Amino acid sequence: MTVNDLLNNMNVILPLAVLIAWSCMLLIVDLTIPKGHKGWTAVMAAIGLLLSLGISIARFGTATTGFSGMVISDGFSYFLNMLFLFSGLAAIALAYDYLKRMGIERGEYYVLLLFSICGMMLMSLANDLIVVFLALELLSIPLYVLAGFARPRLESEEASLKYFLMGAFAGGFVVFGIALIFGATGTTNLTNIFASIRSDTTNLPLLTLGAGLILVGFGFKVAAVPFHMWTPDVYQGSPSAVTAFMSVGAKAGGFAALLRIFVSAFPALSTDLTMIIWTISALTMFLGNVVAIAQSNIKRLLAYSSIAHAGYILMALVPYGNTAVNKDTISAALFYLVAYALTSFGAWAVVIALEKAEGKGLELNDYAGLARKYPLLAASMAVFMLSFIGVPPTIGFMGKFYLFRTVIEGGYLGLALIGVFTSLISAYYYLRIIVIMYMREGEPEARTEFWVQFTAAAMAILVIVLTLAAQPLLNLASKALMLTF
Amino acid sequence: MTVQLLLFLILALVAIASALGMLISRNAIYSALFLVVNFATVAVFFLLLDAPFIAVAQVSVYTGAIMVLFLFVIMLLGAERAGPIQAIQWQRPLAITLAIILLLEAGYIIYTHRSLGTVVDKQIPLGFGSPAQVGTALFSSYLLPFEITSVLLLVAMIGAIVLTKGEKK
Amino acid sequence: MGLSDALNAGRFFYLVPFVVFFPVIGLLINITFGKWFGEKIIGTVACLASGLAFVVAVLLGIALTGQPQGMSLPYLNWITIGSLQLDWAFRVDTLSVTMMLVVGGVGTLIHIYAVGYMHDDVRHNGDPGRFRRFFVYFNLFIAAMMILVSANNYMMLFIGWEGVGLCSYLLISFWYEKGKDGIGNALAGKKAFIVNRIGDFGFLIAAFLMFKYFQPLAPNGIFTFDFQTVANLAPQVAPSVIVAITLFMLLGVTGKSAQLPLYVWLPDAMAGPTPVSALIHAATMVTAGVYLITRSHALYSLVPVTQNWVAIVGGVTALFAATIAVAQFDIKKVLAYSTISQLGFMVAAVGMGAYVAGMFQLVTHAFFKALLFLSAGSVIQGVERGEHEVEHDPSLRKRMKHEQHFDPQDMRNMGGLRHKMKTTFWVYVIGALALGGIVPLAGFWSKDEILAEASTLNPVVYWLLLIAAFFTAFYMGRQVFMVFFGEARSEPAAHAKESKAIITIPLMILALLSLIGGFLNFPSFHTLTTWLDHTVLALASGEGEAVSFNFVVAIVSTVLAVGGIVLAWYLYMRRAGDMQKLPSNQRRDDPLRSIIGPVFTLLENKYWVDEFYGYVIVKPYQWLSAFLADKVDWVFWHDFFHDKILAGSFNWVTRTLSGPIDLGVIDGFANFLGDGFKELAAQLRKIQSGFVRNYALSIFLGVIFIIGYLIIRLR
Amino acid sequence: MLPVYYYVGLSVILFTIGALGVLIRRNAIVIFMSVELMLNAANLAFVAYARYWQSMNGQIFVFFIMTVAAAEVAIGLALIVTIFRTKASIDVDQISTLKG
Amino acid sequence: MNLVLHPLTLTVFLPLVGVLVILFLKPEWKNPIRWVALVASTATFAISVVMLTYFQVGNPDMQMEINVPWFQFADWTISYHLGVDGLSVLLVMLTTLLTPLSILSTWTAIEDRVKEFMIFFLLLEVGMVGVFVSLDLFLFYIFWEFSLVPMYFIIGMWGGPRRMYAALKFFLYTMAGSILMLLAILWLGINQGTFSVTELIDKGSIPASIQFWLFLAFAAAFAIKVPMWPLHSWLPDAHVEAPTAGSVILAGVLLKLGTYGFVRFNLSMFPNAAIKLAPWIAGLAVIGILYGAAVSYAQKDAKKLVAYSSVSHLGFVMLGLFALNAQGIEGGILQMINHGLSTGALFLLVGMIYERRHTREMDAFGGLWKIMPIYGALMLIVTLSSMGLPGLNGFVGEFTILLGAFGSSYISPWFAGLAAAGIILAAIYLLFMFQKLFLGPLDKEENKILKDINWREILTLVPLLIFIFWIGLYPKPFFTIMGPAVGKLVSIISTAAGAGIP
Repeated sequence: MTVNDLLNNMNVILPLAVLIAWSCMLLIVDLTIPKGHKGWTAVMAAIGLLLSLGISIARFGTATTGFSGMVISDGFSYFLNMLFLFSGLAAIALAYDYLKRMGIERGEYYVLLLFSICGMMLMSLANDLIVVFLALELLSIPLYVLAGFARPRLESEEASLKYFLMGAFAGGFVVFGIALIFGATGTTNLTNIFASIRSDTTNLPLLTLGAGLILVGFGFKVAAVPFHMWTPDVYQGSPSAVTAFMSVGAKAGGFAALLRIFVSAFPALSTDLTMIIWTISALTMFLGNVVAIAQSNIKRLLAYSSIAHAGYILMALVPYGNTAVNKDTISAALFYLVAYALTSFGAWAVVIALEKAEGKGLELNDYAGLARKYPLLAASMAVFMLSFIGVPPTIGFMGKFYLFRTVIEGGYLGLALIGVFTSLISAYYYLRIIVIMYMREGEPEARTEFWVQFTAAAMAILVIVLTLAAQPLLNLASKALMLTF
Repeated sequence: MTVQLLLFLILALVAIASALGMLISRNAIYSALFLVVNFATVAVFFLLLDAPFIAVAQVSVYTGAIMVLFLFVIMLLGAERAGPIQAIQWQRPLAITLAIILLLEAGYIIYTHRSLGTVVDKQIPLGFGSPAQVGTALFSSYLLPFEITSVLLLVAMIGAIVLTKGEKK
Repeated sequence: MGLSDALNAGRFFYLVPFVVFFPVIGLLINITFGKWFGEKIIGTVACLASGLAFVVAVLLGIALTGQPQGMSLPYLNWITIGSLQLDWAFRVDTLSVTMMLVVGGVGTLIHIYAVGYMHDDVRHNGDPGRFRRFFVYFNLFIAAMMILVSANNYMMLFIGWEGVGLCSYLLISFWYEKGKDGIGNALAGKKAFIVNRIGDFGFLIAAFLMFKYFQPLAPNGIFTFDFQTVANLAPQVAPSVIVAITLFMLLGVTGKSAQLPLYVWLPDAMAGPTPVSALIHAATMVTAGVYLITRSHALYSLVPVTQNWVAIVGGVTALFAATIAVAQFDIKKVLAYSTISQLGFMVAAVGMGAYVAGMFQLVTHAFFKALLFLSAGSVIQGVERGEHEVEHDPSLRKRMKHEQHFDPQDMRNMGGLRHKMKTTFWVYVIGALALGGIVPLAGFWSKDEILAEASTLNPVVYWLLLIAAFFTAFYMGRQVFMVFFGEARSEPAAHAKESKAIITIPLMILALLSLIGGFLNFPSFHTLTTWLDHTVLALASGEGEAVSFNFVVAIVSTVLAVGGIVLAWYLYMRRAGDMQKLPSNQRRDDPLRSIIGPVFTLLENKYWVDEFYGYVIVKPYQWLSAFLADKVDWVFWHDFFHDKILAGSFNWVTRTLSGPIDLGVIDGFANFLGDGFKELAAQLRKIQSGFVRNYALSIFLGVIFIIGYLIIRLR
Repeated sequence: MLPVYYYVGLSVILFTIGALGVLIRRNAIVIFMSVELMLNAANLAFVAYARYWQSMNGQIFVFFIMTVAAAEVAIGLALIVTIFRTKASIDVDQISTLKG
Repeated sequence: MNLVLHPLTLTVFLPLVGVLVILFLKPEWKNPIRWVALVASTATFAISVVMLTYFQVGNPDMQMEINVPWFQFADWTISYHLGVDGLSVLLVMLTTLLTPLSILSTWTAIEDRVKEFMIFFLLLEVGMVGVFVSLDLFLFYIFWEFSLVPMYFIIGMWGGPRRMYAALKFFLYTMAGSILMLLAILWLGINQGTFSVTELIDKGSIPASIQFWLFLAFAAAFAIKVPMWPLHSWLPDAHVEAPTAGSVILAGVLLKLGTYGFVRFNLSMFPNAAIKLAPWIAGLAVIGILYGAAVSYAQKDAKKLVAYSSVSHLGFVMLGLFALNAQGIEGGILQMINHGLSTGALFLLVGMIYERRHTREMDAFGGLWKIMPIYGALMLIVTLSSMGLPGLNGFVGEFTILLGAFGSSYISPWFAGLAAAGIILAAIYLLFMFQKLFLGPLDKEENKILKDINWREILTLVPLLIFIFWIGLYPKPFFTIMGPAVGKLVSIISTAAGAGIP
């Protein structure tokens, strides 16, 4: 590999390369920033993200492979890159004040955040199971640390440990699954796997089992039932700013892998796998939404909500083997991810605004009377809740609309019915939050820190505006195609 | 053939026994030591399977570095035995049952699909699995993963520091 | 062009909307400006409104003499939907104008009377402000009644039909805070409205049937409900349909004209001020049913089955009500049952096809029954004035029986009034004789014509009516004797005062009409017959109308009438006098009670029909609606089914699986989706034990299931 | 060479024992070691298949798995040490304050 | 007429201007906020009147259509597609009329969080009008669901003691129905390739067997909204707890969204299924009529009584619509208007007394007419209108409905016959209410000091009364407006019937 080759290959992953370089640099620069001024690290990190985001946007629409087919940068990966980078920005905005308030402000926070984003971006670029695996670890390891960032708070440490142990456990299944796939096809490259299935030299049962185990691993990452159980504990225990990032970034990363692997390598296995995904999706939607009803802690509630939403996105994956609709499968899932990301960040912003030190201010009852005292905050939260339910004119509705369309088009009306039914159940607990904010009296206390408020307001506006002017985002999602063969 | 089989069976027995030993030992140190035995056995398998570099790496990285680290931490914490509280008694029998089910499932699959695994021995290319080949692969087609690994280790380092660095109050 | 030309050319027909407009204008004036008017102006406006309507009616009548076939006058399109076209259209013909004349004429007289009557009444009842409201209602009634009689189609007629019902409701409950328990009047009004609604239900069904079966035959396929079209098309429609239509219409008639089985509202309707009873519940509104059947003669004549039913209903009602009237003590209740009975006569007549006889009775009855009611009003006010005087004279007051509230309408509290209220007495006697059917008063001729028809057409009805006629004479005699003769039976009666001229003059006019009204259709002249022939006989089969005066019938009925009066005299002059001599504990309030005892009680209690309806219809419905509302809708449907089962369909599952658990975490609000799902949620969240090994187990389970599933799939 | 399923069978057995370790042991370190055993089992399968397909890919993969495992161990042990400082225990059953 | 200054666009979105202005007002400036809301909604009414002048009577098709692509959804085009025809224009007018009146009625009744209230109220108007004029299924669905939200807040924030429960129930019930409709809409989009209502109707290419299921899915949404028996359970809760203005709009307009949906979608797009299911729907409608009437009679709370009466009245509407002939459908549509006017007025009236006495238990009243003569008179007129007295609006609607149902070739005349009995029952419960409130002696001390209604309150009622009389005496203009469109609908149905379904 000549230098020229190397440069060309680096060019393929330019946004990622830039971000990795920036992160390493930030690690060093951070040493020079005195304690108490770590805001500058945040700013720097944001600049890095923006830089990478700029490149991604500029590159959107191109499609090439690189590093001997290890990575593939296409519409799909750029779209997800943008989403990850955007999540990173939002996460920084949320963390900026939060870390100070909680007394855990350290420069490494931003560095780790950036590395985790690198992992996510790598995930979206991956075209080889090796890269997938590495990306998974690169994504996860910083998150394990971030989850425990509020140490020595026991909850934070517990969250971290649970996340770590479960992550490692699930990682074991992924690895074994990859082993089986390798055993079945003799390759770990997705393109080659696809080709080998075609050429009939494959041990299909083995491959299917391998795919099943991969599903377990990434099901864990996206928090699908029954691999979801870490989610509420980890979401609750982690610092809220981390949780916000985790609930969007990690999930999106998991879906990036699932979509990439299943759509580009395993369409032939869909007859066997569809039913499994169907069931997981249905269980996830149901369980997530039902158990959320019983929650009184807002973070746990949002955790279950995030589980439920994983179920919705999984719905899009169900008809992935149907060539007539798998284009929509990706677009719908991506669109929903965006919708979910916007809404979720907004909701977490409100949570963060109300959170007090030592984990106070997280009970639902602490939200009573919010509408009277902080009308804008409450209004934003109401918008997010409605978006989570899927009430127009919020982007959550658009996302569901697109999803259900894909599912019905794929011929899974039953699943769509479960989807709408569970979103009805979900209305119950989302509305409860609105009820508490608007219809109960109380004396809530919220921080009026700029970036948190800004995030909440901006997300609320985006949630509505991107519905009414949905065309650009829809276009983007529909152009987020995978380079297929 | 039979020699190979015999060797395999003996090694397999050792591997399984040591794994079970790790599972059953009350004392965490014993567990760690059983695991060392297990890893070493597996390294032998690697050698048998024409993967000398991996076998060496297994012994040095796993058996050597990682397991020592484990033992070190166990000693450091002095937490070789868990307390007597058993909160979820039902978990153990259920887990064992499930594990047996999993094994049965796996056994069934392997048994029914065994023909797919018996390909006639082909001539192994020269130097298969040698450090040279591994090195070449790592720096050509596997360049990116290799580099990512470095980042990963960096992150792990930072992480470990962040997690353990003392708080200045 | 002179007036007579205009009349002959039928130009005056175009005035017909004004029979409606004048009263409407009157009521609008009184609503809008009445606040600033005194009673005199309000009264004048109202009387003028009614009077002008009458003038228009007269003009129309005169015009009809020139063009007796009349005309229909479409005024405004009301509803047009596809094949349905309903117009505000007026009908000028001899029948409608007859009704207009009655309504306008009697109406105006009663208006005038009411100005005097209500002046005292509002003061007696303690709310002078309601004077205006009364006349607004009254004008509204005239308007509605005019709509009813001048309509050219069934649906416009129905507007008037329900409109008069509304006015009836409003006027019955005029003193809505009075009556039994303070709510009696309001309840009476409600009863009237609802019972009428039952009748209206019949009317509506008849209209629907008409539309369904007549519309396809209608010219251009557009059905207008107008009388002429219906009459023309009727022969082409299956007789069974006509039977259904006419029977449902009969249900409407029994409601409005207080026939069996829906007559129950009319006696209660006496709760309204007396002019109301006179105008609405005697002279005009209640005869609407008779008018309706006459209007629909083309239908009824086609189906003898229905005709028979109508006649039987009329005949039985006539007798039934007459018997009840015998045992009533309230001066107005007697007249009310008498009205029902007389309406029975009319219905029987039109049922037999004797439309002219029915209409004749309608007209004369309007005169004398209005007279009777108004006179009764005069009596009541006279007694009230007496009461007032007694109240203000301490010496007299002591002699008042104070055990119970004094009822100025109870005939047992009257007696000897002929000296106190001379004019009233004389006009009352004229009215009573007319009603009793004594030659040569109006009632005699009309009733005789009906009886004569019945004798040839329907013997059963004839006998029913004949016996009813006897009772009629008897109870009128009883009333006159109880009220005007003998000794005053209470202090107020002893101090009763005659009414003012504004009250007595209308009475005298009506008395005059009652005297001479019979000449409208005097045998061998048959003025009314000829007059109505233009409208009615032109289509009717013609049988019966030609029956001439029957001397035998006339003599029999006269003998019975006189007999009734004599019997009344015997009982209430002779026996009553004897009774006064008995010790008070043996004294009966009515001589007849001592003779027929239990039967009298039965009659006094009106055969307990109200109670019967109460137990069979009202109570069950109240129970049903309470049951539906409380048990079915709320407890079962709302709380149980919707809130528990439907929303929480998993309730049962979780309960059976885990037994009921108490969930302390969730507060009590919005428990509806809850219970079920919340319990499920609570169960499921228990899985989330916090033990990381459990979580691993869950993942492991997932793996095993996936592999298991794939094994099955891949086999 | 023996048929590859011999090795895969062994790998599965080891993997299951590893998984079982996670499920039934309460000592966080032992659980973590069990995870390592699972990874090791996967490695065995990889190498066996690499031999079977005569492809270096499998061996390279094992190399990466080992590296990752090392990274994980660094984080994992650091975490365990940290939590031990706070809680003075590494019994995972006692680390269960977050639940529901 | 361009996109923005198009009369329909203006009618739908003008209240948003009010919302924007109110957003910039301080919450303490209660009166200015009220005035802005009132002006905005009145202006909307004015605009809708202007819109009406553009409306060509006699044209059966969509008018003032505006059809601009909004966005592409994969291969679907979602359009900003608005239009009115005879079926919807009157309902738009009803909405724009009732909104300012409701706002006027809250002048003194709502003192808490006036700003939020007015914002939600104006947003509600946007949603409701939007539902009536949108001709794109997607757009329709957006407005449909959106109209839920402000109402949810209005009930939940300004309602009675159990308001949260009622609000939640209202939301969840209506949403439960509409999610099925969403699936049906998606199905249509997938299999018919368009969301344009007009196009779908004109094509008429939905197979009869599928129509059945689509019909049911749409009907689920609409039937809950109407609400048809037995899905009415949310209604009494919502009405009893909602503030007066909320009830007025809820009964006056929101319920009409359901019946309108039946006309616009179920009858027009799935005529075959409509014919097949007509007897079933009519049966439920009749049960609703009788059941609602019976249950009303047993109520002790005046508002609850009126709420249940809606079940009965809407039963008439449904019966009319599923008579599937001109009389029935026109009657049904007119009855929607009538119910909006009469029941809206009834809720206003009950609200007025509630504002004075803070109770609606009918036993707490009696003899009010004596001290509140104007109030009593107005109540009487409205009551009579509600029970269908000829000469007032209710009768015209009910009569034409029953006539249509009786003459319908799709449903048995027995339905109409039984429904006609509902007219008797209506008189019973309405007169009962009137009697309990106004008649009888004025024997409660706390009632003796009540003041008659003031000019503002009269002003809120007068427009309704004008229409009550107008429709009662001269309904022709209303029928003329809807006539051609209904004619077209009827011909669609009869074509479907003629095409022969088994």
